[in-house]
Amino acid sequence: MTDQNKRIKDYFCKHTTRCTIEGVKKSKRFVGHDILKADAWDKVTGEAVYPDDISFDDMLHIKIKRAVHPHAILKDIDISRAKKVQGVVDIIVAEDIPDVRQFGLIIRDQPVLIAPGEKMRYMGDALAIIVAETKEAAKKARDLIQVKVEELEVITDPFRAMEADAPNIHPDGNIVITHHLNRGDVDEAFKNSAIVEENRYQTQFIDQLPMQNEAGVALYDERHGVVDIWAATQWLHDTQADVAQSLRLSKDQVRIIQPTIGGAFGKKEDVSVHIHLAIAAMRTGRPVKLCFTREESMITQSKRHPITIINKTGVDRDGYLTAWETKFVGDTGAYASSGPAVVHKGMYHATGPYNCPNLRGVSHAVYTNNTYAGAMRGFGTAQGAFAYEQQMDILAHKLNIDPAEFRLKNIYQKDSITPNGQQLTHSVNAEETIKRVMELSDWKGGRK
Amino acid sequence: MKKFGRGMATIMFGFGYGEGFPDHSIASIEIKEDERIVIRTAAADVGQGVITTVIQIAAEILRINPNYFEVVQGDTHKTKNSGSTSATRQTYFTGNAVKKAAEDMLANLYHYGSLEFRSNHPEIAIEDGRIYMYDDPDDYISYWEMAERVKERGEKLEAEGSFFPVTYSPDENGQADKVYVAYTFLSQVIDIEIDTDTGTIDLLDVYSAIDLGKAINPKNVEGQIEGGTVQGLGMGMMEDQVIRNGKTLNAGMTDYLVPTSVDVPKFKHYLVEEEDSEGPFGAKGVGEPTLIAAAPALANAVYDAIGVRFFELPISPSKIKKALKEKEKEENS
Amino acid sequence: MMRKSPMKQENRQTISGADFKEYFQPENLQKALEIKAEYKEELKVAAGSTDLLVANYEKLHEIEYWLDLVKLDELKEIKVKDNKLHIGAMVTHLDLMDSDLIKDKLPVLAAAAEDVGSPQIRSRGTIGGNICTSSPAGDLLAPLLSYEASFKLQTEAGERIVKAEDFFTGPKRNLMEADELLTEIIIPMTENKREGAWIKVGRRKALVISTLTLAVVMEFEGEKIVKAGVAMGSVAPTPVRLKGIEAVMIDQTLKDLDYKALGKEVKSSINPIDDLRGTKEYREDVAVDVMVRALNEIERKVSS
Amino acid sequence: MQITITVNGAKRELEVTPYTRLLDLLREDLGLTGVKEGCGKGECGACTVIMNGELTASCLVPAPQADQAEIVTVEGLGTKDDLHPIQESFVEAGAVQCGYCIPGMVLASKRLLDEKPKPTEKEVRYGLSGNICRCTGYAKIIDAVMLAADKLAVEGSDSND
Repeated sequence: MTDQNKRIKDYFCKHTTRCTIEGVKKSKRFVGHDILKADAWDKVTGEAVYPDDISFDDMLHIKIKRAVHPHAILKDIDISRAKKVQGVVDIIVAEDIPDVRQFGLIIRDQPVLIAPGEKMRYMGDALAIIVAETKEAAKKARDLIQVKVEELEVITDPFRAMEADAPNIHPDGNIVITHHLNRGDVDEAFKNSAIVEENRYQTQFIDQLPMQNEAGVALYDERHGVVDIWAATQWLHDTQADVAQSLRLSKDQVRIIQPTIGGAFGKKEDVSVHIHLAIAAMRTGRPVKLCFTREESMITQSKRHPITIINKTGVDRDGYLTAWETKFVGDTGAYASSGPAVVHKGMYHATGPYNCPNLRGVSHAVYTNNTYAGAMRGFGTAQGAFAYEQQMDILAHKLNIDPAEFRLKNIYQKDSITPNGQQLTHSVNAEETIKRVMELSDWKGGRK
Repeated sequence: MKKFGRGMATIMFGFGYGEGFPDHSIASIEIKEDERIVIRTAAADVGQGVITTVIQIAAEILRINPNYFEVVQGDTHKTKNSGSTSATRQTYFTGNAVKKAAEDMLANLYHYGSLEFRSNHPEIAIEDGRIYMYDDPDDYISYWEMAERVKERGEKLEAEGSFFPVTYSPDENGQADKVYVAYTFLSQVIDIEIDTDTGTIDLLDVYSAIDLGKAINPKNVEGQIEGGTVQGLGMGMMEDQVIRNGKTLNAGMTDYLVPTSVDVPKFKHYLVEEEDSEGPFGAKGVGEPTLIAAAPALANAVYDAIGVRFFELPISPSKIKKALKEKEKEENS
Repeated sequence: MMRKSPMKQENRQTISGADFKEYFQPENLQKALEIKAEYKEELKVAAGSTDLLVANYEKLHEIEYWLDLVKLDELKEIKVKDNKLHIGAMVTHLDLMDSDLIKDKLPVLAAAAEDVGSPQIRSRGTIGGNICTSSPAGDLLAPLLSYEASFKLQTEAGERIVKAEDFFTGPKRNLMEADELLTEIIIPMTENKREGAWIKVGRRKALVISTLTLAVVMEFEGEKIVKAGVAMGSVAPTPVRLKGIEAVMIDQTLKDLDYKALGKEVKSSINPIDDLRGTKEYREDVAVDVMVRALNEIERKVSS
Repeated sequence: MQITITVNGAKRELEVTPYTRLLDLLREDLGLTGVKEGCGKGECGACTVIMNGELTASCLVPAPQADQAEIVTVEGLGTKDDLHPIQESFVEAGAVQCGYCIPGMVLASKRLLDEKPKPTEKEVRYGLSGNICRCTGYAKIIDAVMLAADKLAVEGSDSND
C-alpha cells in the first residue's frame, strides 16, 4: 500500500473520542478515500492464483460429455470405445452414482448426470464425466462416447411453453412461478388518464462473460473424509450446501476454497464444475481438474433472462403518472436457477423510481429448452428499466414536456410508496441524481 | 451522415435479497501479536473490491493504517457465512458486519486498555495502533502488545459482528411493509452519434449521478459505474447470445461481442453522498444499479438522434439501418 | 494481502502422449514443396496459425502432419520486380501496415491490414493465410481483387499464376491443388495516378469480423478513369469483384458518375445472406451507402 | 521435439509437441500462470505475450513456432515489491478489478509505450483494442496507460540527467 502515513495528519482528528459528530464526520481517514486496492499488487504481477492456475502433481483432467439434443430422452450411452483410449482413468455415468441428488440454486431441478430413460433438457446437460491422465485423452474419449436419444419437441419460446398442449419440460409444468402486483384501481385510473401508452418490449439472452471461465481443482482427503474444492463461487456457503446435499455428505465434508475470482456478474452463483469435480476426486482418489472452454461456459452456464415486457402506462393532463399495468414473461430456460427470483424482481421495479398510485402486474418465469437463465447484474430490473424508461420518454414526448422535467415531476421522494407498498423512509435522493446529471451534462431538454 | 442524439434514464434498485429471505453476513476481526489484523469474511471478491472496502471500514473504526490488515476470505472451513456477492449487498451487509466487529474490537481495546492503565475510557486515547493515557502519549501499549497480554490472560483479542436486517415477504398482491432494505438511485445521460450509412452507434459521453449514500472508496465506485455502464451499453447495442432451436449459434467471443476499448464512451460522474442510509458510514450498494440505466438511456438517445423507437434489444446496426429506410419511405410517401 | 498458493504450478515439464506423426519446419521453399508433394491434403499448413489454431481448437492433438512455413524467410519479402509488387505469402498484416512501399503504392491494402482483428492477430497472421483460408470475410481479399492481384502457386515441379478473381470458389474454398503452396502475391504497379478507398463495416469498432467490406481503386489519366477495381467482402459466398460497376466507371470522370446510381448498382450485383453479423437486407442497403462514401472519399483525395 | 526460447530474459531448451500451444508451454511447463486463457481463439487478449517485440496471442502459437523467439510475460516486468511503472500505474489508477485481463493489458500497454512514449488517448484505445476487459469499462485502464506514460517520461529524463 502506498504511504498512508503521510496523509494521516490531513485527515485525523487527534482527540477522536472528544470530537463532535461533525468533527468525526470530517475526520475520516480511510473511508471516503481512494485507498488502493489490496489485491491489485497480486493481479498486476500475475501472482494472483485463479482456479485454472492451480495444479497438483499426479493430477487428472476432466472433460464432460454433454447433451446431444436440447430436449430428448437418453436411450443409451455407450462408453466402451471411449474407455479404451490410452490414458483414460475413469468414465462416470449416471448409473455409477445412483445416490447423487439433483442440485439447483432455488429449486433443485438440475441432474448431475442424465441417466438412460431420463431427459436432457438443454445442450449443457451432462451425460458423462471423463477423467484421464491428459486433457487430450479426455477430449478424445469424450468424442468417442456414443449416445442414442429419442427426440422430443424442442420448446424455444416461453409463450409456446405456456400453451396447454406443450409438452412438460419438468414434471410440474412449464411455468416455474407466477407473481402478482396489485395496488389501487388501475381500470378506473386508465379511464381517467389523458394519455395511455402501451408497448411490448423484448430483451435478449446475454452472457455475463466474465473473463475467466468456470474452472476448478478438487482433492479427496480420504483420512478425514473431506473433499476440498478450489473453484469460484459468489456464495461460498450456499455452493457448499448444494454440493453437500447432492452428494449426501455433511457440510463439513465439503470444503470450498475460493481462489482469486476472474469476474462473475451473476454467472458464478450456480454450481458449475463443483459437483463433477468432487465425484471424480472421490472416485479416483487423485487430484482432478476441470476447466470449461468459453464455448462450454456459454452453452452450459446461466444467462441473463430474455424477458417480454408489456407495459401500459397512463398519465394525467398535468403530467403525473396515473396507472401502470405490466406483464413480465421471462424465459428461464431448462432449469430454474435464479429465475424464480429474477423475473418478479424485475416486475417489482416495473415503474422505475416514479410515484404511481395504481398498479397491476403479473410475472411468469417459464421453462424452455434454451440454456438456463439465472442471475446477471441487474437481476431482472435491467430488462425492466429498458421498458419503463422508454415508456417515460415516450410519454414525455407525447405530453410535450422535457423528459427530465417529466421525470422530476414523478420522481420518488422520501415517504414515496414503491409498487410493493414499501414506504421509502430514508435515503431517497433520486431527484438530486436527475438534477445533478442535468447540470453535469448541460441538459437542455434533449439535444445539446 | 452522422446524427447526434442524447438520452436520459433514471433507475432504482432495491438491494439485498429482500422479500423476507433471510439475509445476513457474519465477520470477525482478530488482532495478532505479529502486527497483523485479520478480518475473516466469506464475502467473495469478484473484482469489485469488497476486500478493500472492509479493510477501509475496519481501519477507520480501529484508527490504524490499512497496511496492517489481512483478509482471510473464501474458505468454508475458515469463515462464516457472509451471503453472496450478488444483489448489490456486500458493502451494505458485510460492510456493516465488519463495522460491528471492528466496533466490538475497539470497545475491547478500551476495556483491556482501561485495565492496563487502571483508568477509564474518557482518559484513554486510541490511535494508530497505540493505546495510552491522554496526558502521557509516550507511555503507550501497542495493539500487538495488547494482543500478547490478552493472550496471556488466556483470551483472544478477537471480535465478531453480524448484520441481519429484516425484510418481509410480499403477499399475494405483492405488498409488504419492507421488501428491500434500501434503494440506490442513478440517473444517466448518454450522448451518441449514429452513422446513417452503416447504422452503427458511436458512444460519445456518459454522465452519471448516483445516490449511494457514501462512497467508501470513490475511485472504486467510479470503476463500478464505468464497468456497469459499459456492460449495459453492450446489452443495448451488441450483446446477444443467439439460441436457435435450443442451440447457441455464437458460442464464443468471435461472434458474441462485448465492447472493446475503442467502443467505449468518456465518463463524467457525480456522487450524491447524503450519508443517510443504514449501511456502513451511510453507504448503499452500487454494483448492479450502475448497469441498469445504460440500455434505456441509449435507446432514448437513439430516438433523439433518428426519431425511431426500438422495443427490442440489442439495437443492432441491422435494425437501425432497416428503421432508417422505413422512416425514409414513410416520409417520402 | 492474498497468500500465494502453495499449489501454484512450478516448472513441470511433462509431456502428454501425442498423436502427431511429423512436424515439418523446412528452412527453404524447395524442401517445403517436396513435403507438400509427398503428404498433400494430409498436411495442415501453419503460416501465422491465427486461423489454423482457431479452426482446430480443442483438436490440435488430432493433427498428424504439420507443415510449418515460419522459417521460410524467402516468403517474407516485399519487393518490386518488373514494375510489379511482389509480396511474400508469409508477410504479416503488421508488415503490410508498416511497409512504406505498401502504404505508398497500395494504401487500400495497408488500410485493410490495419483493420484485421487486433494487434495480437496482425503480428502473426499472414497475407498468404488470409488468402488460403478464403473466408468471404477475409479483410485483405477485397483490396487484392481491386488491385488485380495474382497469386503464385508453386509445386515441387513448377508454378502457375492465378488471378485473384479466379482463385476463390466458395466459402473457405479455392482452386489450390493439394500439392501446391501459395508463395507470392503479385500486384501490377502503374505510372498513373491511383487513388482508392477502404471501408470495413462491423458490429463494433475493433476486433471484429467484417459484416461487409468494400475496396475501390481507380487509375486516372488526367481526370479520366482508365481503370477501376471494385470489390467487396462478406456479401457473397466468396469475396467478389464487381466488374459491371467497374465497366460503368471506365473512361468517365468522377464528375460524370452518379454515385447514388452506382451504389444501387452495387446492391443489385451482390448476393449476401442473413447471418449473425448482419441481415441480407442490411448488407444490401449499406452497400449502397458505403459505395457513395467511398466515391466521395476518392473525390476528396483526387482534388486535394 | 526440442525448441529454444528466451522467456523473460532466460534462455530455455524445452521439449514440446506441436499441439502444445505457447500458452500451455508458458503456463503448464514453465509455471508462468500470469498468462491467462480467456477464449483460446485470439478473441480476448488474456493470453497476450510480447513475442519478438510484438503483441502475440499465445493461444494461437503452436510451440514449435516459438523456436528461437524472445518472449516477455507479465512476470518479466516487475515484482510485488518492485513494480514496473506500468504495473504501478494500473494499481494507482484503480484499473484493476477481477484482474484476469490485466497481465495482457499491462503487456499491451508496454508494447504501445515502447513505440509511442507519449500516446494520445485514441492511440491508447487502439493499442488496447485486442484486450477485452469485462469489469472496468476500460476508463481506468486508459487512465493507467496515460499515467504510465508520464511516469516513464520522468524516469527517462531522470536517467538522462
